[in-house]
Amino acid sequence: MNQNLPDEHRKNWDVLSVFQYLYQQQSISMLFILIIMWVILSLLSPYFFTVNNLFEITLQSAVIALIAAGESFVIFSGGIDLSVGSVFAFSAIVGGLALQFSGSVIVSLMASIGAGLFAGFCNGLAIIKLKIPPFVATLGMMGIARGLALILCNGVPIYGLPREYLWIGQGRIAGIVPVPTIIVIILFTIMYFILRNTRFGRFTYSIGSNPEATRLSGIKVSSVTLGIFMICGMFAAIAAVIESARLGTMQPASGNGYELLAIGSVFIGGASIYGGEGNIFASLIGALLVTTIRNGLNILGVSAFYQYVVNGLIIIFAVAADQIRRKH
Amino acid sequence: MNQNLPDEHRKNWDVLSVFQYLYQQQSISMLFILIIMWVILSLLSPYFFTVNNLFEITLQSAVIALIAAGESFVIFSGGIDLSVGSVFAFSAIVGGLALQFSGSVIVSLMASIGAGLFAGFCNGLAIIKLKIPPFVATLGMMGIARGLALILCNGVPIYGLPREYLWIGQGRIAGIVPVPTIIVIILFTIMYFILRNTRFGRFTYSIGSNPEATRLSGIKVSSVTLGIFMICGMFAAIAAVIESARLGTMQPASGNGYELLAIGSVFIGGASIYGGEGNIFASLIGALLVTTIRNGLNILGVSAFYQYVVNGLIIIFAVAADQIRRKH
Amino acid sequence: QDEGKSKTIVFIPKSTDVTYWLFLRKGATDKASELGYTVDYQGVATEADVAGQVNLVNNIVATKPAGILMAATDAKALQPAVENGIKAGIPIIMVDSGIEDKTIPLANITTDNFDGAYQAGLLLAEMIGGKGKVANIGITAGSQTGRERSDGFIEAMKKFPDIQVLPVQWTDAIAATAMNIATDLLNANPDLVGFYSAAAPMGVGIAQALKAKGLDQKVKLITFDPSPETLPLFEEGTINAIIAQDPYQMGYRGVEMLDKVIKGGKIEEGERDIQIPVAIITPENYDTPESQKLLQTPDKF
Amino acid sequence: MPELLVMEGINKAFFGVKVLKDIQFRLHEGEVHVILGENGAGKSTLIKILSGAYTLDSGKVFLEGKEVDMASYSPEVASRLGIATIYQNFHLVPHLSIAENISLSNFPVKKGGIDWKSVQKRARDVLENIHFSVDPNTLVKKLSVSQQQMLEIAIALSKNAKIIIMDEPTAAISKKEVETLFQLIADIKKKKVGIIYISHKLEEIKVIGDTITVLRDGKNVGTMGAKEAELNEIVSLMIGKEMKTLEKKKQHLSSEVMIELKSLRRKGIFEDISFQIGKGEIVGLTGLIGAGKTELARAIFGVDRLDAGKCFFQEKEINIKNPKEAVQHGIGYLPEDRDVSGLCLNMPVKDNVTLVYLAKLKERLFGIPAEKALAQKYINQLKIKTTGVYQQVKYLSGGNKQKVIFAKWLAAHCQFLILDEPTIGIDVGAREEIYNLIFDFVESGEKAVLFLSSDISEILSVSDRILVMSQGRLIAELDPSTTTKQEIMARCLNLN
Ligand SMILES: Nc1ncnc2c1ncn2[C@@H]1O[C@H](COP(=O)(O)OP(=O)(O)OP(=O)(O)O)[C@@H](O)[C@H]1O
Ligand SMILES: Nc1ncnc2c1ncn2[C@@H]1O[C@H](COP(=O)(O)OP(=O)(O)OP(=O)(O)O)[C@@H](O)[C@H]1O
Ligand SMILES: [Mg+2]
Ligand SMILES: [Mg+2]
Repeated sequence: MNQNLPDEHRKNWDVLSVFQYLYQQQSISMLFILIIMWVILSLLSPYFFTVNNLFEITLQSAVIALIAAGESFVIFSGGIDLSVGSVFAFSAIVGGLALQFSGSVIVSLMASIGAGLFAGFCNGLAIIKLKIPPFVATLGMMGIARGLALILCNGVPIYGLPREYLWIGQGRIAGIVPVPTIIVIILFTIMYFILRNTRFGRFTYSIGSNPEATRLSGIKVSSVTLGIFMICGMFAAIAAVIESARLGTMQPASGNGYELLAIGSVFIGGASIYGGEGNIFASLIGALLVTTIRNGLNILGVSAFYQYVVNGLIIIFAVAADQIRRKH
Repeated sequence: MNQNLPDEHRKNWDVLSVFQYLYQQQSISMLFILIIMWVILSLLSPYFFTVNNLFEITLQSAVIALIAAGESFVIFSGGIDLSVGSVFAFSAIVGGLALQFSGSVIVSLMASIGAGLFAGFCNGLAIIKLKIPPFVATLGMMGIARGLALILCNGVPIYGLPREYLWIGQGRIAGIVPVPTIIVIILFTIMYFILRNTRFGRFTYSIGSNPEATRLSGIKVSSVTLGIFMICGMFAAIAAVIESARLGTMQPASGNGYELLAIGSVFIGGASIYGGEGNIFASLIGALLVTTIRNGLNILGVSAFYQYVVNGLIIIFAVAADQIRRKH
Repeated sequence: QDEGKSKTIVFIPKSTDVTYWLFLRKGATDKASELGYTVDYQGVATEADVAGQVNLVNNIVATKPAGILMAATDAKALQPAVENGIKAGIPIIMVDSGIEDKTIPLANITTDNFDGAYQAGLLLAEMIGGKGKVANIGITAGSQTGRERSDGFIEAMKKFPDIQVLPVQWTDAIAATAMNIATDLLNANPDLVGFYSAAAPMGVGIAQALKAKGLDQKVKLITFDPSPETLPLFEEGTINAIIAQDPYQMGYRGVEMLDKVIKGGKIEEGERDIQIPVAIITPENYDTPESQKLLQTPDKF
Repeated sequence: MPELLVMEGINKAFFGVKVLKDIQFRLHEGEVHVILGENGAGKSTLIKILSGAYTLDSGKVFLEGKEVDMASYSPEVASRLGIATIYQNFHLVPHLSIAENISLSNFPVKKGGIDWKSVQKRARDVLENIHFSVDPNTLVKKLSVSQQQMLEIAIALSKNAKIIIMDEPTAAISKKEVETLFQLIADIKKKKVGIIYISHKLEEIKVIGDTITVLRDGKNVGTMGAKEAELNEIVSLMIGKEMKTLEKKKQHLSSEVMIELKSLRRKGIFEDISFQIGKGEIVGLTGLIGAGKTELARAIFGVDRLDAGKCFFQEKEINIKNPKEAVQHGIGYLPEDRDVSGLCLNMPVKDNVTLVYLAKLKERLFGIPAEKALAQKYINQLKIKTTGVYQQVKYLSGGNKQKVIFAKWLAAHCQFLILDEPTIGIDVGAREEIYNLIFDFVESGEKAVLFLSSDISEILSVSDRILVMSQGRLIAELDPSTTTKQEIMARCLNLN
């Protein structure tokens, strides 16, 4: 339970307490479930547990994981952001156009991230200034950002990305570890640190847990909220860069439905819809879980229609298994 | 404030208090916004404000409105149901198969509604027995029901519905009022009554407001929750019947994305994500609003990409306008 | 040595939400069972999910199937994935829609969406006498098929200065959405004389809208793709023409060629790129055996 | 003494209803200025304006002679100006630890992030300061109401404020903690800190108050020195009329047993609890913070599981597994944490009052008029200050919220009521009325009450029999006619 908190047991590092501590950590428990799933899949198919395929899973989950990282901030603070899928497409296209105009990868990256931050800023503004519930504000932005993405590129995908751009999505460090995987690890570590060890991070949880008490404690809830939504938009943009680089194209129709996958990952990771709790690594594991299920079902050759069913069942039972642990 | 409530001022029916009462009612305030939108659209296009087109709006909104009716119960009780779009397709297909096997419209309708109830029952069971958050449980069901719909009909739409079935979607009472419109009016009135005047309705709100206090007041929260999700599934099924009858075919891919439209309608109608409040007629008006925007933009000939943007902006500003009223 | 080898051919459609692909799958399974293979059907939910399809192809390649038959959601984005598959020694044949570099896959058995849409445009123009207002109902904004099928239509219409094409409306291939949009367009444009639908579900939706308004015999409707539920609408005259590709044939021949490669043979240069032309089904040729072959739903998919 | 604070002509209305009317208020250095008034008089509203929680409609505020710009005023500004507040309904963050709550408004940072060592150290110091022994890493949501009250006090005292506002700081804590608090107040007065103190416990005022201001219906009806003021006078100022003192009605104690508990046990919480309550009897149960009173009540009512023990209700053995069964048997439980487990805050007063009644109702449908009349009856009887049956409970004052829960259980027609701190935050006048309602409830000799309270004088005046709990065990049974406050206190502390 108590996952978002600094280590309580730092003093007595005996084996039992370490184990107990791990057991209590949301992220570890979902990791268990993930590992169990991996073991089962390895038994079922010889193609599953290969270095290549495991890296493939981290690669395939990178995009959803990054969106889920931003979404985690929003959800931990008690909100929700439905616009990430559209903001994803919007920032991809903005980056693509910037690339075409400037020819510079750096400019393109900055344009993408700027677009993501801007969309997040608008979400935040609608929420704090117009006092619209996050669900509605981001539902509106979902339409707006999608429309802008399509308008900007006239519905036509952008092609012809330079080699350096492609490297972000297709490169491998030491010839084996995919660059997106590295990006995910670095960004999640930083975000974990921010959530745990900075005021901004603690306020994120605090707003989720009790916004009124937070306000009465003299904290500017509205600025923090603005920051949270901007982070969320930024991560959608980073994810968009990675996907564009993987595909070699920026697609205005992309990202459709990613909001559900990302939000799902965060909740599968065990965050509460009421906010105030959650571990960002658990969201990462949620994303890995979702991807593993997909990957595993593909590899087992489960046919498309049945995949929907099995996918749904596994999500339900994975989370149910986690609930059993929580009861203790 | 206080929108889900019957008249406070029944005794003094003077004009001012009636006006004040109306002003306080969530549903009335959104109705204002809806009417303003109609006036603007009538000024912009001669084709908008015709009897035909207004009935067309009620007809087009019927499906989303009915799903929103069921979703309202879930949201008022503090939950969310993402599976309605898939359950929609699932119950359409089940009904279609029943029709093919039995040749009886009645059997088909019962099969559809049974399928919806069953899906809702499974959702409820996962939530109360496995203790999974509604978001995750219904996310799982979203996949399961979609898969079952596809499996059952092997991905092939069902067609060749008898005339009586088609009447449900295409018939007109007195040659002018569409049957689905009548169904919407009747069912919303019944549901309004249930929410206001039955124990089940009251407990729906109180669970949404404070499940712990409700439990400590001697109410079986789990049975009520089960009932709520079954109602939600049932409405998805009713909506599916109407859409099938309108189109003359049952499509396994239908209903995709309806969950967002329906949930959006409920929130646009002013329900709170924390549950406990909301007026089911406000959800109806939310659905009408969403449909009106679409219809209006189509009639004005706004091109597709811009429709996304304008649609998003109108949703945000409609809800912002409503927030201003609430402040008083 | 053949013992350990997979006898599975994987067929990857553009999406699993459209009936069209089931015709293709049927062609593939029919030939496959003749030859002793099984066909796995795996796809993403919507055509817009390009990244999902890339992931899917990578996952399938990892399982080393006997061969892959696939339709690319995006000609450029899928290219690296297909290339990897070929490099890994998996025979891949593109059906329906190929990738940019046609030399990478072993063969391409495709149809030209743009051309089909172009033909549809010409026919619709002829039906309405070369003048009037027509509506263009598309699949998904930003998807490749969606673009090609809409652009081809618009291109054809450019030849007719007296025809006004309303801005394209996207439906995500949902019949109900198409029905609502068609009704709205008819209300706002009483002078509308023709509809072009870029896929079967929209054809059904538009047809219902026309019937509800009693315009089914007046306003012309041409739809892409046959689907079982469109046939009654065609027979009663609500749908005036169907643009039919030959998905069954694509699947059938795809497996045939894969088998040849698997068994160590080679595909002749002349067979590498097969363009299957679209057939235009009108009341005149509806009853011909050729048309019926394209239209009829196989008894069992 | 120099003036610290002057508030002039303060007005505030909610939804058009005037709650504060032209209030004048002054506070001097080293002064404890007590604000008194009935439930809903506007006390909390006044101090919330000062703390920045609410914005005022009109009026001026001067701090140390300088006018404060109220247009840009906020909780943040207030804390910068040196105003710390103990809120009546707390402002704690449930999912954060005690330590983090203590440091929330000014986390110590060092290079690279929050300095957790100083967070821990500060927490230990602050808790130490008020003799509150609890692990600073505990999550606040796990604390009982009284523990939360202690934490709220600890946080306010830790801020080195110039003005400390205390809105009913002693409502939920027992005598031992109250004494600690008073000691601390005496200490900080010496540092020229001004204290605004709101309470319904009049006996406290004589002990620590310097000045008294009485509010009635949002108006300041008098400010006077605390030492010279007469209690009776104050009370009549508060309620606008003379107050009758409590007369305990003669009860019909019957020989029948209402409920009998045998060796109840919940591991680690309470042990070997056995007692019985006769029909017509009011049994008081008292003890210090964490003695286990609440836990016992919850277990009897079926909220928490019992590990062992038997329960006989009206002579029949019953095995209650959940609150629904308890309610069906005719048992009611008024919980101590009203916002968390007592009220549906965003529902109307009416719906809250009739909730249990409806739960017991056999018919599926109900008529709104009957329901409304029922709610109205209890609103009148308990003098709940509300704009109508349809007002949402979240807009009521603290004491009135408490009355709503009370009404809910009265309306439910239970045979046996467990009341857990039922008079928290209730004004003197209303408190007497509630005692009378309790007496009326048992008067027929058919019903019974288990009355949990940490307020010893209340326990003494209400109960027919007093049970004392300490560390999860029943350690004494006393007769109120022969015992004294001192004796009860000594028993609570387990001194014998
Ligand atoms: N946020 C609010 N919205 C509407 N009305 C409110 C609000 N806060 C307080 N009120 C109303 O203002 C009046 C004064 O409330 P306040 O909380 O100041 O009373 P109080 O003197 O502190 O009472 P108590 O002793 O019960 O705590 C009450 O009638 C209450 O219903
Ligand atoms: N023996 C114990 N061991 C661990 N925790 C305990 C023990 N006794 C009580 N607690 C905890 O202390 C808190 C207070 O217990 P409870 O609420 O029953 O006390 P109480 O007598 O009602 O006192 P108050 O309500 O004044 O705090 C609870 O959160 C409970 O979990
Ligand atoms: Mg108060
Ligand atoms: Mg207690």
